[in-house]
Amino acid sequence: MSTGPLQLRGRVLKLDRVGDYQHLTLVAPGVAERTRPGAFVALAVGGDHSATLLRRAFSIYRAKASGVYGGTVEIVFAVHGPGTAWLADRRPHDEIDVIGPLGRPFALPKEPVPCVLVGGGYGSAPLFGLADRLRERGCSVHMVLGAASESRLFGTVQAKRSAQSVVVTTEDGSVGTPGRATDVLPDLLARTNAAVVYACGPMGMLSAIAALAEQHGVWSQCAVEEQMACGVGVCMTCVLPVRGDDGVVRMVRSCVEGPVFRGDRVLWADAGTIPAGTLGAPRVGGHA
Amino acid sequence: MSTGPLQLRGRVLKLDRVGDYQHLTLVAPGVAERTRPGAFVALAVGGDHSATLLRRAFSIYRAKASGVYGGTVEIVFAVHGPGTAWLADRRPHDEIDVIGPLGRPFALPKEPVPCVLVGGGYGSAPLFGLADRLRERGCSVHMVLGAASESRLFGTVQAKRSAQSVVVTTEDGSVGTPGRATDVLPDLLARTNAAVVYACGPMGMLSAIAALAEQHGVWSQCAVEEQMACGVGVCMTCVLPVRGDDGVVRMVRSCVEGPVFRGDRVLWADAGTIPAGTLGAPRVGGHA
Amino acid sequence: MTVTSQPAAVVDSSSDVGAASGPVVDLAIELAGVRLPTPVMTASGCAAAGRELAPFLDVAAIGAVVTKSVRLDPRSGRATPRMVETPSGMLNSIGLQGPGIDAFLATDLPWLVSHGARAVVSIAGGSLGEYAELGRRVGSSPGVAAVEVNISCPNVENRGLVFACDPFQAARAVSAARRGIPRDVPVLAKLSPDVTDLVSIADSVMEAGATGLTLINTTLGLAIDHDTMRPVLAGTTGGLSGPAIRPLAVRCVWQVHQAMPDVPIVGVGGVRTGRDAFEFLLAGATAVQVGTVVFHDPSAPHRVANELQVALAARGLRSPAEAVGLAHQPRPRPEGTDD
Amino acid sequence: MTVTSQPAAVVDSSSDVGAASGPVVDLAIELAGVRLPTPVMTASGCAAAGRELAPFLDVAAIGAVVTKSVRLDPRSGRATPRMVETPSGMLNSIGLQGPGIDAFLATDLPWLVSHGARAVVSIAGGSLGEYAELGRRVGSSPGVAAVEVNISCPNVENRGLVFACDPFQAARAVSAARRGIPRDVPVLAKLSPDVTDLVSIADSVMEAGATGLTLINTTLGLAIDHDTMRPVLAGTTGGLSGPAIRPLAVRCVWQVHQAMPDVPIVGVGGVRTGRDAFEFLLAGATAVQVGTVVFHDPSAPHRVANELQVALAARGLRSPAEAVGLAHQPRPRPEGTDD
Ligand SMILES: Cc1cc2nc3c(=O)[nH]c(=O)nc-3n(C[C@H](O)[C@H](O)[C@H](O)COP(=O)(O)OP(=O)(O)OC[C@H]3O[C@@H](n4cnc5c(N)ncnc54)[C@H](O)[C@@H]3O)c2cc1C
Ligand SMILES: Cc1cc2nc3c(=O)[nH]c(=O)nc-3n(C[C@H](O)[C@H](O)[C@H](O)COP(=O)(O)OP(=O)(O)OC[C@H]3O[C@@H](n4cnc5c(N)ncnc54)[C@H](O)[C@@H]3O)c2cc1C
Ligand SMILES: Cc1cc2nc3c(=O)[nH]c(=O)nc-3n(C[C@H](O)[C@H](O)[C@H](O)COP(=O)(O)O)c2cc1C
Ligand SMILES: Cc1cc2nc3c(=O)[nH]c(=O)nc-3n(C[C@H](O)[C@H](O)[C@H](O)COP(=O)(O)O)c2cc1C
Ligand code: FES
Ligand code: FES
Repeated sequence: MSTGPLQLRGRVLKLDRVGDYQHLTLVAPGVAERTRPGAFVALAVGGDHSATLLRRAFSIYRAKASGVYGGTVEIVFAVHGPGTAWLADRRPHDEIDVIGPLGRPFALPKEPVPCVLVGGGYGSAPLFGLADRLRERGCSVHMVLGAASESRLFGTVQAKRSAQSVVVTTEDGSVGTPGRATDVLPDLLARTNAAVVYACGPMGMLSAIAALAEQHGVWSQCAVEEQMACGVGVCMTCVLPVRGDDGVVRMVRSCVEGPVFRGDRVLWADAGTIPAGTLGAPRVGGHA
Repeated sequence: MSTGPLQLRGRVLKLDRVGDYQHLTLVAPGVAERTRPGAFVALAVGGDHSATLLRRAFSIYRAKASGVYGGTVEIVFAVHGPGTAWLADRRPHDEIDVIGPLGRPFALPKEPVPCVLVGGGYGSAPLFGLADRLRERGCSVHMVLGAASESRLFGTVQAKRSAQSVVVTTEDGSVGTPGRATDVLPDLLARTNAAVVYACGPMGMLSAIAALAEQHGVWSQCAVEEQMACGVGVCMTCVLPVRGDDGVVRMVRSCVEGPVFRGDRVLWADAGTIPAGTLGAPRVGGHA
Repeated sequence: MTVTSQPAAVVDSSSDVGAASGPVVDLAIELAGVRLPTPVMTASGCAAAGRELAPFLDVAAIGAVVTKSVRLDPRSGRATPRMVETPSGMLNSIGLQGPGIDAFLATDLPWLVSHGARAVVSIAGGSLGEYAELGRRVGSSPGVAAVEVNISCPNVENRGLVFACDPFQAARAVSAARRGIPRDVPVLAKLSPDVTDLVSIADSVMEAGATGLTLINTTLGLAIDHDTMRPVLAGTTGGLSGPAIRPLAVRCVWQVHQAMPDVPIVGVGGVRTGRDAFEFLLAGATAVQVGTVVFHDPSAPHRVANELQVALAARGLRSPAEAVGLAHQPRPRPEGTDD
Repeated sequence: MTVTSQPAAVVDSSSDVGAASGPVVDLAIELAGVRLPTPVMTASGCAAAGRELAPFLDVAAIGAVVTKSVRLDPRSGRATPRMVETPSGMLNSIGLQGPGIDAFLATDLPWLVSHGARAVVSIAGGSLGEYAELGRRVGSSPGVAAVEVNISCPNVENRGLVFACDPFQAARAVSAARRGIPRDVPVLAKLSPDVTDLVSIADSVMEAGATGLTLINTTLGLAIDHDTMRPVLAGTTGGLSGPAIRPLAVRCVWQVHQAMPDVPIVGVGGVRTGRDAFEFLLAGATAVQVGTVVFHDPSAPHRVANELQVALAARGLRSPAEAVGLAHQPRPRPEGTDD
């Protein structure tokens, strides 16, 4: 009943600038109730006569089941192209067609184990809700927030409330430890005795984290960001090579079977290709 | 030097609702100085990634050469399709790409003669500036404003300041004389001893006015509204059969050779066709 | 996944007001002998096998679900990127990723049947043998409302030339598939617009045993990434779809209906609103499919049907059938001529 | 009408920042032996004979002005409506309205020459005799930078079939026109995308004496008015243009450049920004034309060149020529493979 995505006309409640990002709060009754950390929304952009037809996907940062205005969902985004530029130009009361929540959320540990959460740039957005859930289950939570520079970090203050420990890294050293999130990870995994690492950020970061997790014998849960045309599983654009329980590699849709994957199941180095041996791997190609 | 159209990024100063219409004031320095009554502006709609590429044409209602914000131009429009809906959604400070002033304005009489000005719906917009110019030359000005209903009239109050006499007609009789503008025209032409009738409104009205003017031996100046793709004379979409000084009928561009035409020169009944005898009239057609 | 959804996205029926006062419109149609509750279906490759749309519409209530073209064997499809957004459209190069016909018949088809949907099964082959085998397998499966034969595939036996681009090869593919499909199951041949003479292709696939035509598949396009300075798509070229190509699709329907007014046509290409669907009917289509716009609005096949109902009522038409091909009737005289 | 205009409309060069630090880009190119100050020209039928654009750009500073296709005799063109706006594009059916070649040569050409513009004269005939006669007249006129032969016209001697749709007829039209044009004046054959095999047409017009190709003319489309329920255009069908068809145009340039890398190509179809122009160069075009977008922004041929300059500089390219066909080079390995 309270599963499955909704499609509805959301209404802009607030739009604030946070560093290099926009923080958008949408009134979207019903979505919050169904949201679990790691899920995303797909927003239509550009209005009724839009030349940009494809929906844009955004991790859900926060979801509140009720409130003065009815349930809300919040996202954090960077202006990148026409779709995000349009979103950044919305005003309170404007309508946005929302579909959500979508995708498979982060899997939660059954035991109260130590967890490390790593967010790259706006990739930290879905980690705060996750941290809450983990703490509810008695897990200890340690966070790493990494970005190219200070203005590209999101949620450092909030992280201090959400986690037992927080490490911030920036590549330009403008704040925190200079370097990448993955530089500080081995130490942290060892120090916290982590059982699971959760990660959301660019593919390169996820790939490195999945490898480190394996080296340390730690489970990893990685939220990927593949290009998506529909977000709901009907177009087959968002695929990625993933090894199944049966050992077979398949091109799987990251919108419905992800965006969160077990890090050890994704063939990171082969993303963007059809690795040899994949189910139904290429022969002479047909255009469609 | 101060002739020819400008292209510039105008800025919205005000947007107000007036009856069924929107009244838009744009800061567009330089345009006012060049504007003569009957000229129009062509506005780009839909923003940088617009799916609606063609400009929308609007008669210039008022143009002020200077002011606190620099020169302004004003238009009055009805929301009709996506372009006008987008315009109606603008806010102060928004930018709109403007080209103007465009087109041939109303020709003014050399002598101080009585003039009748007829506006259908928003077609009254360009007549107020015209009235001012005519009065400056000592002409007496009489106005007829006609529309389907009261909310589709524009400028009735202002007309009283602009003209010696004003007749208002509505088809549903909601205000003024029930009927059409053309119903009251013969009487008015006779009573005022008019030398010229100026008209702006739908084709049917213009056609009727041109015929009445001829019957009364009065000059007519009609501002037409043909579908325009460019507004600047390069696309050839806005043509209309017009008889030239040499007696030859040509398909002429209403954006550069109009929108104002001598009523007796337009082949009103043949608009939408290529009348036999037109220069280069149809043979087997080539697609282009 | 059976939550009912709120009303959605694009509505464009400004001049359709006053519809309430129009006649009651029954949206049901008959397409090549099959009764459909509405003339609006999904388009192949834009609805997977229907299941993922269940949260957004009732699959039993829309015209039909046209499934993603299925090949004989499982296929991984092409490498990514598989799509690029383009002005009012998109390019795709999916490469017919799918489970193969056996898995499709074992899983996807029964799901559609058990949920009360009319399943139009799209098949695609790389050789005449494959079309024949696919026709046999699908033809012997219960619950198939119609078969759509996607012939926009390279023919491995003919230098990889696309079947749909040659009247002779197109006919052979359709005829191969047709053989195994029972008489009472309609076969729609889906054509490509990328040909000099569409009518000749239409003619030859009808001769080869098609019951009707689906017009059109995507048109071939290409986009280049400004940063990598290489084609965006891993497959280099891709199929262009969406509202951008609607005028092209409407023209194809028009031309074929003009030449063969009795052939049932399913119009597809850029349908976004009920008025777009109406435009296809006027051009000569009996039904329409919604493809790319489903990505924009997954409730579209349902919404478009509702909007079409309003558009028909506003013009005094009582059924979709009454609109079919109307635009081919002589034009009323231009305004302004009064004799 | 010589007022300079303010900067205009669409700019889309977000990722082109930092261009200031790139190399100095000289936009001049050589197209089939003719030197042009920039690779960005107007497109035929979208700039009349250049004069109307003078308030919005300097006709002497843009690549070239391609004039509206001129027929032998004056033509009234088609009845109105002559255009419909479509998603990210438009349909037109102007019917080659124009003054005829004599008036053109007497008035329009001298205006362009005296204003320092490079005049590319587009000619269109309804028969081989007309092409030959047009070639002779234009060929003997001084000041013609190049001739563009528009062969997307119905051939009255061949059941009204469009020249551009048949390799043989296309070649005959080009060869007829070519005969009267001096060797040193390049002849660009402008092709239609509405064919099954564009490369074969390209091949045959090059054989027939064309110096280069203009790709593409509009693609055939149709729109129906929802209210009258009849085709919107008085001419029924029309040519689809604008950004909607850009992926199609880029694909055509790509295919022809791939097959015939030495043939100079002028790319046209949906160019809106400098990045779009860049995309055409990467696909294999030496120059580009801006058509429909001029209606949106009459300063576009000037603006697009400036934006192209920024795009080239940002990628370390020193001239448009360095970009031509780059996208055909092998792709760098996909990210994520590190061996
Ligand atoms: C599951 C998921 C979660 C995401 N969460 C966030 C988030 O929380 N904050 C945020 O800023 N961004 C997020 N993104 C990326 C976001 O979707 C893109 O930045 C956005 O689509 C760009 O749209 P545009 O029109 O601005 O750019 P354009 O580049 O013009 O977009 C063109 C097309 O490419 C697609 N696209 C472009 N960039 C990306 C990308 N990085 N990932 C996927 N598709 C892309 C768009 O959807 C669109 O179809 C997420 C993406 C996915 C798949
Ligand atoms: C010289 C001139 C002066 C005008 N002055 C005014 C004015 O003062 N106030 C006003 O409200 N309207 C005026 N119009 C009409 C105005 O241009 C159209 O209402 C407007 O273009 C509709 O755009 P849309 O996107 O809302 O509608 P759509 O119907 O979606 O427009 C689609 C296309 O058709 C064209 N078009 C549609 N309707 C008209 C029309 N009536 N005339 C010309 N082209 C049209 C549009 O430009 C566009 O290219 C004038 C038109 C012309 C030619
Ligand atoms: C992502 C995608 C995948 C498609 N896959 C198929 C397919 O498998 N078989 C097929 O016949 N058509 C396929 N098509 C074409 C559509 O069915 C349709 O003919 C075309 O997209 C035009 O319609 P539209 O503009 O509504 O999308 C696909 C289109 C898209 C966008
Ligand atoms: C209104 C209009 C008129 C055109 N007239 C001609 C013409 O006379 N001769 C010609 O070769 N092409 C003509 N074209 C086609 C354009 O030159 C160009 O090839 C096509 O529009 C694609 O480019 P675009 O998308 O930039 O407009 C015309 C196009 C439009 C929109
Ligand atoms: S985005 Fe369409 S299937 Fe995943
Ligand atoms: S609107 Fe383009 S020539 Fe008049």
